[in-house]
Amino acid sequence: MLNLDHLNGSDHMPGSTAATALSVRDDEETILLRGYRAMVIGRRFDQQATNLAKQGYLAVYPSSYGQEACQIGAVSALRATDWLFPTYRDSMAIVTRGVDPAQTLTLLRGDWHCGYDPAATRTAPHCTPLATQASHAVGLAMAARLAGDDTVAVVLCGDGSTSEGDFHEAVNLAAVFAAPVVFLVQNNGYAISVPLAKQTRARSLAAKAPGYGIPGVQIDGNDLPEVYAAMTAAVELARGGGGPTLIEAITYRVGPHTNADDPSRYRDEAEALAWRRKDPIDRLGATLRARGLLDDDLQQAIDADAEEFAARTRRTVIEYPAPTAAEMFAHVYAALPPHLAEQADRYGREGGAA
Amino acid sequence: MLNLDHLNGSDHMPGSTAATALSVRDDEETILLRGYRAMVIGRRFDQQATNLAKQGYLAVYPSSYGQEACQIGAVSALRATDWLFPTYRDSMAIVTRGVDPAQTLTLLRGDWHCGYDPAATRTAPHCTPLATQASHAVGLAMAARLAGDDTVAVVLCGDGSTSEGDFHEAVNLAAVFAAPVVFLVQNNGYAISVPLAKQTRARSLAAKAPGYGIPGVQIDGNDLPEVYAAMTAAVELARGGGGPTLIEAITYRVGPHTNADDPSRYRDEAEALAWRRKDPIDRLGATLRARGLLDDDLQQAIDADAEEFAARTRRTVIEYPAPTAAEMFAHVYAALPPHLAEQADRYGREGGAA
Amino acid sequence: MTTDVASTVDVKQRVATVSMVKAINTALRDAMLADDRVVMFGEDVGRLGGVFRVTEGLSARFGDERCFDTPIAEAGILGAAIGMAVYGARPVVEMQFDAFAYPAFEQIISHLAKMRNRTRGALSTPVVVRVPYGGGIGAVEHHSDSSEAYMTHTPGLHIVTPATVSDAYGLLRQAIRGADPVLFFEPKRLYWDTEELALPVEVEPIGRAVVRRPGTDVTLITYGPALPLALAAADAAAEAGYDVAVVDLRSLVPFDEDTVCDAVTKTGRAVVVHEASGFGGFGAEVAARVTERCFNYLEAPVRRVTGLDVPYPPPQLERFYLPTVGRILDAIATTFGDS
Amino acid sequence: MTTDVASTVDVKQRVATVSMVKAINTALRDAMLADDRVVMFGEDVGRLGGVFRVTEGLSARFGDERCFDTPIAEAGILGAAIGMAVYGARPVVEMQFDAFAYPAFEQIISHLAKMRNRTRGALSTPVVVRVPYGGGIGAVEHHSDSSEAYMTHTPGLHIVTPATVSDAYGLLRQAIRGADPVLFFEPKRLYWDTEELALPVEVEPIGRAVVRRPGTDVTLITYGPALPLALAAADAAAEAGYDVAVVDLRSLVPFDEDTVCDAVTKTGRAVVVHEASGFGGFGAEVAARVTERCFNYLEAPVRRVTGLDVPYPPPQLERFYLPTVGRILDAIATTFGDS
Ligand SMILES: Cc1ncc(C[n+]2csc(CCOP(=O)(O)OP(=O)(O)O)c2C)c(N)n1
Ligand SMILES: Cc1ncc(C[n+]2csc(CCOP(=O)(O)OP(=O)(O)O)c2C)c(N)n1
Ligand SMILES: [Mg+2]
Ligand SMILES: [Mg+2]
Repeated sequence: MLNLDHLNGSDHMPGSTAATALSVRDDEETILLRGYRAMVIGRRFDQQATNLAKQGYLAVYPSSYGQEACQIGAVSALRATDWLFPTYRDSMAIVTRGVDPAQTLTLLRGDWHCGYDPAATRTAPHCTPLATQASHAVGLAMAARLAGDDTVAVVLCGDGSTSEGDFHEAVNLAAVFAAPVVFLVQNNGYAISVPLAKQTRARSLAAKAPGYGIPGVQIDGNDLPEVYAAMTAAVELARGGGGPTLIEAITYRVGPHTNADDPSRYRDEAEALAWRRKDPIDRLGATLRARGLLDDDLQQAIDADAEEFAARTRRTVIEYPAPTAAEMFAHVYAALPPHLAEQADRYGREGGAA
Repeated sequence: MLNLDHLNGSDHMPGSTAATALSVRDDEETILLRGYRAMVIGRRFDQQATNLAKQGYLAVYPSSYGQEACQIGAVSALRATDWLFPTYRDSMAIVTRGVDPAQTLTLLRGDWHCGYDPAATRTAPHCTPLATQASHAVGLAMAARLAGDDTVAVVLCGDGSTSEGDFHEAVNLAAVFAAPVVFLVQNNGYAISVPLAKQTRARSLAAKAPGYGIPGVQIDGNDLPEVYAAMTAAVELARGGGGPTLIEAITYRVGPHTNADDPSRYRDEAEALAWRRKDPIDRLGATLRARGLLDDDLQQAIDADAEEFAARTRRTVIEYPAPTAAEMFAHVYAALPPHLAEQADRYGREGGAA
Repeated sequence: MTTDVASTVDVKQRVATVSMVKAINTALRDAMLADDRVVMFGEDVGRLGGVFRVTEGLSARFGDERCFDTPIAEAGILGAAIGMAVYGARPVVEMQFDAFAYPAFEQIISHLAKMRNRTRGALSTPVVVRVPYGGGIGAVEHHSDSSEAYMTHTPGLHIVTPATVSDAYGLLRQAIRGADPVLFFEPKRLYWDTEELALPVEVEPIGRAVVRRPGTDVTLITYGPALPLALAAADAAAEAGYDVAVVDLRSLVPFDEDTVCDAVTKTGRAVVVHEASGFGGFGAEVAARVTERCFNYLEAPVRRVTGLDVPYPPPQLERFYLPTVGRILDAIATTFGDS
Repeated sequence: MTTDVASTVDVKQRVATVSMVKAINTALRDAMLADDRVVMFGEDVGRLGGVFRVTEGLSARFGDERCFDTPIAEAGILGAAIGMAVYGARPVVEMQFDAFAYPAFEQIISHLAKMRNRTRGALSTPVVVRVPYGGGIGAVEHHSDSSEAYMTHTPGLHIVTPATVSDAYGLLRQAIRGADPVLFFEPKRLYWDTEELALPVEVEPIGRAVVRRPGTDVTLITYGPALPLALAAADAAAEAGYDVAVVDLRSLVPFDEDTVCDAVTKTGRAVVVHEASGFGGFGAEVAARVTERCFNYLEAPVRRVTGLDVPYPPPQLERFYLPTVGRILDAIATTFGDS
């Protein structure tokens, strides 16, 4: 067995808070309640980020409003030692893992590319080149297995990303090596302006799974319990050596692609309205109330926590220290090559950002 | 409709000979007999090419010995106006289309990259970067449809090539645009030294088709009538606007990957011997004899034609004129940029090859 | 080929304020009007009109057959364009951002650039690949790369990049008409710059560099997004008493050695300015080539003012990475030994 | 990290005739012995031992977990190596031929090169990508590309290429031990060259160029497959009365400016020799950089002798494409104005 001075070990997620962290060891009620709470907080965070973008505090923000059940359901099934490979769309999932909200938004603030420590948080940087992080997850999971760790890697990607060659190669590699990876495709109906029907002619994206010889499931991505159950099953299958699973979660991008996008150019608002009626938070809220697990007092308490989290997000994003020119040179290489050392001397001195 | 000054038009295949050409309008017996004849001639050609490689007249030769039913079955289903997108493995299919044998082997002779005229023969150059020709076929087929032509494009590739991102992207594009394309995967069990089991975990390669929402079939690639029937159905489906089909033809690479390869390093010769018993030529020969369509006289006549074709191949390959240094510059651009014109002057003058 | 009637079609158009985005959009429209073999496709280029609105209105005007959205598959898009071109079409494809053309690298290098050569001219691939490139627009990582130097090294490709609104129109029309594949690098940061002009405009042919400003003391050799910067530096230098010439390459391949060397032999001093990292950048080829040709006229080595040799930084640090008027002035001074 | 015990492990080995293939194979073996985090994978590298037999015997010795075959998916292979490195492994991957690394371009440029920078050093990707490259072996198209210049432009990568058997061993050991990603370009045409040596050998560190032959009249700056040619040209030039120095770069990034410029300032004349096409090739960076640093010492412009600016030709024409002793001698003469 390999002796990797790898990054995992403890089952404790730094920065993880009871507010958001779920553990597979919890009973069902706790899971539903925590999940509900995390979705409410997550949405509030997402709305705050959208506001910050509109107000110019963020360079851009791709909202996952409406995809809360996917975002929270995905990370809720993970141990602290498991790795998450998110996209630009998945900030809500990242904070739900316990990553500091301002650090989560650093990239989108036009600040350093990745603001959090991926090693400490077992959360890869937001990936923008579509589907390219999928093979990273496969390799990481294989290395973890070689090291004798029971780490599972979860890839988040969108429906459009499944058309990329990188997606195909990564899923096939994971299948052939039975790597402990779960691919969660958040099928939110659109790739920027392009609807799913122009992305694939397949009945479903889950239908790709048999072509790789792995299990594939299509689930209701707006139903937290269903996402959580499917993710937990897939994660534990992978952990047990059963190889990868492809999960297609049907959801909807209620908002624009990013704050810069105008969906009215390519889709009918009625469609979005219809989906608002399938809102994942309202749905779980109703279930919880029906089961007597949620009442107004608890809802108020949760809302208060959400407000506090959103306020912290706003405050810390705005106060976040600006990067300095010196940082451009600090991490290009372990040691600067001569031609770069010269430049660091000349241009690495100038102060930080305006 | 687009007015493309496209390359098709006549239904006559230049250089095509009764020896090899089949037409979809022929009756079944004619088809079987012509197919048998083409397989015998094709194998003899292939053996000649292998000899030429061993004797140093070819730089390298990837034999398709044992894959005759795929090679002949594939092109037999095509009209002269249809396009073929072959790989380095498919020289037998190329000559069966009527392309001159010496021109077919130019690349492998270490002579010019493509020795035949792809426009006149509707046969793309042998493609070596795996699966990269697949998207060319999709685009060509889309352009033909735009031009109002009923051209179909057929992609030949191997089992290993299906792991490439390029394969995935091309099949998905063809599906989404219902492009008139047929993907024939010759699953010959190996990618150089790597067996299919290490290439995919899927039950079959045809199982990938539903993931693209297109028909997929797995066929016996050593049974000419079956290959011909499947190809004809898929080609006519595509021609009729029914979109692409993925065909997996199970066959076996009886010989080495190329004359430079030594299969004993990675597979058991018993395996190859077992497959020789499923020889596509012997099988169809037996059928034809059983049906009284083939007797010793006819066999001798066919063998004589095969000998003659092999002799012509040998003679013309050896006599083939050497390329000249000037050709290096002649077709890089439609017009030479200044820096290259200078070089053409200085280095394009030197004579041909040794 | 259908004759190019666009120039007559739109000749009645009046002078107007035109942005580079609009100029490119108009060039595409006119090209599609002029030649029905021209087909446009890529990610979000259809109904949305592209993330930069460069293809706005084209699918509405010409239909989904001639301007359409594709699945997200850059290698596949490039490969399909190659196949279409082989059949006689004139595909124009958009790579949504510089760094998102990288998945198509193999198709560009091994096929797009080589098909004519491989087939002794029997097949050609007159594909135009539009690549919005460069930084200065406050975008997150992978959205600001200057990727031209990855392409200039490969024989068989034309590498074109406009720096003015009229060139954006004129060079693109020429690129689409041309017989060879063109990587058409569009400087994002200049997308919203405007010119007063009447379209269509005729411009110097691809392969011809243009002296944007004559000068006798030192020659700035530049292209694409760096031209306005070079002109600003030339103005600033004038105040310091230097008469600075500015040459806009317009196409990196073909490279107009004659125009560049004429300018440099006159001034005896030269500075190459581009946004991409300097190490292994196109400025190296310019410096090496000019030095080979003009060595005896050179009073000082050709200097390079470029992006720093680090990954493109986040928006808040862009201004430290990018060439500045100050760095160009320093380089000019250096060629006079003043520093 | 497990300490590197290889040098002791094999110290008893005797001097033997070793080919470059064998040296690389031994370096891989010793690296895997020295550090159990080293993992090898790629196409046909397992049971077959690679199409050039470079990985022969490794899977048998270290097991399928540490040396294994992958599906044919270059981008996926590269991406998996990145993920493994992030977790602490030391992946060494093989791209079967130069041109077949192109599908992995995006992973190399956008991730392998940038992961450390992107994460402020929290993650690093010490991956070694072995790329058999260059021509002269009579291979069909796409099997003879010199692709180094596509990589030298990207900050974050080390670009290393051995020209001798000892360097093949020594530089590869260093590359695998190093903290940064390395593209290790192996000159195919030198694979079967031999040296008398005892492995393991210690060689100068990556980043250090080596003067393979001292000389006072002109400096040939070269690397990888072109070194033997440059040395042959130096011998031939000696007969013509020129005393020619030959510098072997060994690594293009980091680039050893000091060693190169020391040599050039002594000779006042320089010729860069490489197999890749000249236009936009690495020779341009060398010429530009050397000229910037050594201008006042230069008697003549730095010349370049390279592959022609055409797609790599078929085997029968290779010798017209590749640099020759004759072309190097002409260039040397040119630097003396003798032509
Ligand atoms: C390789 C690559 N190509 C293109 C893009 C530009 N792009 C950014 S997001 C996007 C759409 C992605 O759609 P999907 O995968 O469904 O994810 P979603 O945004 O819907 O969450 C595109 C085309 C990119 N980021 N990377
Ligand atoms: C992009 C690319 N990667 C790697 C190679 C090297 N290579 C040549 S043939 C081959 C195996 C292909 O196997 P398969 O697709 O099954 O076709 P077959 O040779 O069995 O007919 C490989 C890996 C290549 N030609 N192109
Ligand atoms: Mg989507
Ligand atoms: Mg095969």
